[in-house]
Amino acid sequence: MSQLTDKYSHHAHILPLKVYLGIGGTLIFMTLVTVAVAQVHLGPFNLLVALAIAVFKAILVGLFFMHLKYDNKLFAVIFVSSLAFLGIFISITLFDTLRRGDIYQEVGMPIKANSNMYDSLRVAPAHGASGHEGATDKATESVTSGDDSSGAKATGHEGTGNDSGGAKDTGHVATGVESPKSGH
Amino acid sequence: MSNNQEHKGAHPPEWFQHHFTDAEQQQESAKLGMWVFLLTEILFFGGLFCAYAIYRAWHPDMFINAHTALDWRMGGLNTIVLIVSSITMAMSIRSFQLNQQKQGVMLLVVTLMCAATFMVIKYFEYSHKFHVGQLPGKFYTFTGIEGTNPHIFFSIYFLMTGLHGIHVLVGMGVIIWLIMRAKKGHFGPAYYTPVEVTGLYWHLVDMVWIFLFPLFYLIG
Amino acid sequence: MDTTATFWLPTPSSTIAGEIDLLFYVIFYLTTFFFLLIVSLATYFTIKYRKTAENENDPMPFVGHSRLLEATWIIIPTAIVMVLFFWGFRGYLRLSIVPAEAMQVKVTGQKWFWSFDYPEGASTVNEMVAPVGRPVRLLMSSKDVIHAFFVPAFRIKKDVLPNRYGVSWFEANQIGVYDLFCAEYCGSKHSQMIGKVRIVSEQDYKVWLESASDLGKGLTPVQYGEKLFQLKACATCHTIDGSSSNGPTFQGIFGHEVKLANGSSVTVDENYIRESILVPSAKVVAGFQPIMPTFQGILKDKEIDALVAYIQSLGGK
Amino acid sequence: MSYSPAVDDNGLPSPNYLSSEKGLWSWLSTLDHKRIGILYLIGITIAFFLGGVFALLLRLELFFPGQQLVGPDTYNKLFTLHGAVMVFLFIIPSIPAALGNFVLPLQLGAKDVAFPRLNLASWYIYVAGSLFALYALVTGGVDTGWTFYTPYSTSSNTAVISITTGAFILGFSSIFTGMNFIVTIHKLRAPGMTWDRLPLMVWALYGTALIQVLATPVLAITLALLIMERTLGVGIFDPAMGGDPVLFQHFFWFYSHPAVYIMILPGMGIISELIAAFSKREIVGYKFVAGSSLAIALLGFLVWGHHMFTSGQSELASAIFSFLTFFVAIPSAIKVFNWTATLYKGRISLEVPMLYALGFLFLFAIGGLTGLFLGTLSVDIHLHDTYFIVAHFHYVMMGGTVIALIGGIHYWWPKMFGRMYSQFWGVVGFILVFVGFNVTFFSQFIMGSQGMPRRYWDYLPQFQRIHGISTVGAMILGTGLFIIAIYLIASLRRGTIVGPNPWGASTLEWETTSPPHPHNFENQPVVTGGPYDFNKPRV
Repeated sequence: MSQLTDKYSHHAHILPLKVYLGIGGTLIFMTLVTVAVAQVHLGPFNLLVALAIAVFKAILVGLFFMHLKYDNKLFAVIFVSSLAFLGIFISITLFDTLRRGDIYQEVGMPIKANSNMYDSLRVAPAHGASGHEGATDKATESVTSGDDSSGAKATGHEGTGNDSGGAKDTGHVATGVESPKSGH
Repeated sequence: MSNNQEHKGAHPPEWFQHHFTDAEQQQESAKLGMWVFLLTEILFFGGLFCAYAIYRAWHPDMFINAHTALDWRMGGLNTIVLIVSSITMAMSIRSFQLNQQKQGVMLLVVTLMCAATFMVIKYFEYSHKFHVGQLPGKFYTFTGIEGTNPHIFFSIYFLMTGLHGIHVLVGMGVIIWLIMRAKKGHFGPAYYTPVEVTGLYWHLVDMVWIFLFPLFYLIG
Repeated sequence: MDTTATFWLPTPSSTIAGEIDLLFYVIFYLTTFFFLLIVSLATYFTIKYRKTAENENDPMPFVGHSRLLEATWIIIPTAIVMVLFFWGFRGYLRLSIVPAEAMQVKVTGQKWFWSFDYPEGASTVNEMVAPVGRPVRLLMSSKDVIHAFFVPAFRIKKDVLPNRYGVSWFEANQIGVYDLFCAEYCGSKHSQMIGKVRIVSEQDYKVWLESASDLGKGLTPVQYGEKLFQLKACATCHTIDGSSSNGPTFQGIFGHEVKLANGSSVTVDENYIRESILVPSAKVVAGFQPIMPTFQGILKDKEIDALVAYIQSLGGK
Repeated sequence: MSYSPAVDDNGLPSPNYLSSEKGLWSWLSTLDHKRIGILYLIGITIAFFLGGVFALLLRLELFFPGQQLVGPDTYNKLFTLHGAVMVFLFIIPSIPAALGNFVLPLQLGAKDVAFPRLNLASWYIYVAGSLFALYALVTGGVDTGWTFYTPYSTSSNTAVISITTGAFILGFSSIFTGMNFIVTIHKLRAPGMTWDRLPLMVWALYGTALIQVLATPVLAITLALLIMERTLGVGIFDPAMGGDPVLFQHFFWFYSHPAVYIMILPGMGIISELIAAFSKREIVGYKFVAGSSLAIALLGFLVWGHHMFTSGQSELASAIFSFLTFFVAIPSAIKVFNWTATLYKGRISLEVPMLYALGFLFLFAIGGLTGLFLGTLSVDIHLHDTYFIVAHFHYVMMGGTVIALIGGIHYWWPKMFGRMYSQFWGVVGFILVFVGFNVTFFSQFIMGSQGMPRRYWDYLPQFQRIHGISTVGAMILGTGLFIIAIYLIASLRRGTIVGPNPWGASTLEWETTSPPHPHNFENQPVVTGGPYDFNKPRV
């Protein structure tokens, strides 16, 4: 056993306690910093700063707590490549989701912004304040298009063929099967 | 290396598996295996991070409004609790490397306590949200948040923190198992691989939370 | 129809089909060439270098590597596929960008039929009518699951998504009737979700549009209802001869009481029929699945009245 | 090397892994990678049989328009289960987990995989996942298609949750196999087995394992989200809840496109082994062929959106995906050209496995080249979701992977069991499979480009003749596969006993006895040469 011990002490990088405590202290300090920064309004930079601090903290955890700095470099390659593939996944998907309206605007967004359950749920006082009496009120639908007239279509007895600019209409192309209650 | 052991011959230690040529190969294999597993974990969480990125990009205002329902003090406290548990986990491995078994077990127990604290705080956060109807998906009944489809924010919040919470619970189970083995004196400078790979897992769980905290609690 | 159809592709009948077919055949001959090259080389080598009794124990000859050869079979395919990419991308942009002067038809897919709404007020089910030589912009959405609008003769296809619009277009250059398929799997009657695109002359189109904008003209309510029963695809799921399909038969049900899935029962009267058309899941007849789509926004009041009259005419009390 | 001449009662070398322990429990509790490989082989054979029966029922139903055997709902469930069983239960575990498990440590000169217990666990997880899928089957089936597209899958009232749970569990089996292989290849190579001496099968399995660990977790989270969508209505994929169905397709294909390479890469590995062994030549451009396996594995992650050209994704995304897709053609072309060049000045013996290798070259060439039609944006719009696609991926998956699998089974069969099958029936089986396959699926290219959409229970009369031809082909194919199963099973008892290296092949697994010693090699082999060095002794 003693020979094995020799072999291990040769390979195991035992860090001094100071390193662990120092890194731990830094991590806690950076947590406080990120909370403090979040209280200041920086617009889109809030997200960047918060992410930069998180990345910094993650690097510290990886390098020292997970020993990436001392261990086989292969482990670091594995770790970084997992992030690279995650990056590919998220970024290429965003190339789709953010660019759907490139050619035609009406393709870029859902026809009915809010899901059906908000038809019966009282939502945010700002939109159509009063009159949320029954399921027939569709005021919440008009959040994106701003077309209030669609609310009147809820009863469904009007013709549908006479609006050529279909993108404006929010009332009748909604997912009908899932909202059987509307209109009655 | 292997010659070394062959000279010693006779009885390999109990933890040694016959298909490896030497103990170092066994330890390195276990660590590599754990790293590959962590890679799968990152991509597993990655799907949810992707969903987060897309819905935040689609509904930035709703995310800002909805995040006010979360209490950054609780999230921040949990961040610190988890960081402390990571420190003690790393220190525990060091103790086993230095043949200080008692101290190693103590530090594992502290890690476990921190994890439990984390879950208790999570419990209070969750139960408050359950109470006011800030539930995921179609169970969402809260009415105080403006914007498009706020229930999706809570869906993603519960999915991500829930999945993270499950990982904390699994980690707690493994740490309990480690404590039991360590008490029997299974770990020492020659063999502490299970503690080391559990440590890797635990740090990853910490790392995920390091990102979840600003992404949910500190949207500005 | 088969006069200009080839072994591989149906008759090209839209302005864009020619370009796509050309590219199809370029790829076809290219791939055929490479396929024959590989297969004939492999066959030749296999025969020429077969193991025989004589050469069995000869030492293997050393065959060097040819960097030039290896570079060739990396560079040539790369060059070819880049040409294909740009060519295909150009065609794709043509398929995506609608000419400015296009007329618009609104296409709605739902289980399991297509409906078409014209700006002039005409509205059809499972049959689209369009003039030859005029680009038609299709603004498409679905009421339930994903469908796909596929007209092979025009070489167009686009998924029809719920709660989202999709845009496609074609300009037919031949008068005729073309198959319209749903190409995205959508359930039970996916394979019956087949419509027709009828391409007519500009003159015929005008005449059709006028008559189609007022379908009930000169018909009794019962006749009108019968027409609607076919046009609006009620016949997909309901019969009038007493046999059972996806939905209850209409023969002799008017005025009768029917048992509902929830145990209660209801009399089939005008109100019940109207409600069943607009809110099909409200009172489902026992023994049937609640799969009927709502016709809210598709049928006008007058049309519902006509359907009620038609159902009444099929017998009952 | 010399071997102990000891033989057991059957005349097979002793000790060997088959007879060293006896009884069912010794199999169910085994940690031996070879036995686990056999267990997997049994599992995938059952799955292949089940999926094959579904396929034949589908083809019979399509013999004529209108209803022949089953109604539309049953038909939809049959094609869903055909796809799900074939993909998740059969083809993904087939070559890596069954053959790979068996040969990988042998080819590396290792005693076992790095984590034998994890290996056994992965088989049990496979069985558990299969039971969930079976449960879905007996509780009424699933009708969503194996792709589970939302919102159909969120609104269908069939057993979607059981089958997705099954696929979720099966994913972990696949991940564990991949983890095991990566660690084994990195850490357990025999002395002298450097990276440039790895057999190409090992390179292919390495590429496969990378995809398994990188992509499968995304499938797991996708299926978990789908289950959440059905139970909680979380609103990420379901448009009725404010979600986006196209996003589901991104999630799904981020796994399922690379998964296509999980299926084909190990097949390519087998073909490299077969062509080298039966041409008695080193594979031309070893480094290119090995590197192209990794290139395919990595490029496979960048092209998932070519399944979505008509889906309503942004035009920009379509362009990017189409552009990247074409680059997959290049490593594939490199492999095919290098294999062909290997035949040049070889000494080719047309044994049964080599017939499959040449068959693969023929079929994969068609499968790969027709991919060019589908990568080309404007042409794909017409061909998407038609039988052209069905034919294309069957040429790659069945004509590629399954043909390679059958070839690999014929190649390693004497190594696995120490006995040889009937050569005559082997040739008959190959001819029936090859002819039947081409009749079945080449006709589908034609009806696809003519506009026949896929997943149709009924069709317009103009497609009747060609559907009929396809169905006849399927019957021939089924007969061929049946014959193969019969003579292989018969050979287990009656086959002639062969020595360690019946083919005169050059890789390490042929250096040990057939069937191999329980610990693979009696003495630790030391490698001194490349994998396909037929002129030099290497151990």
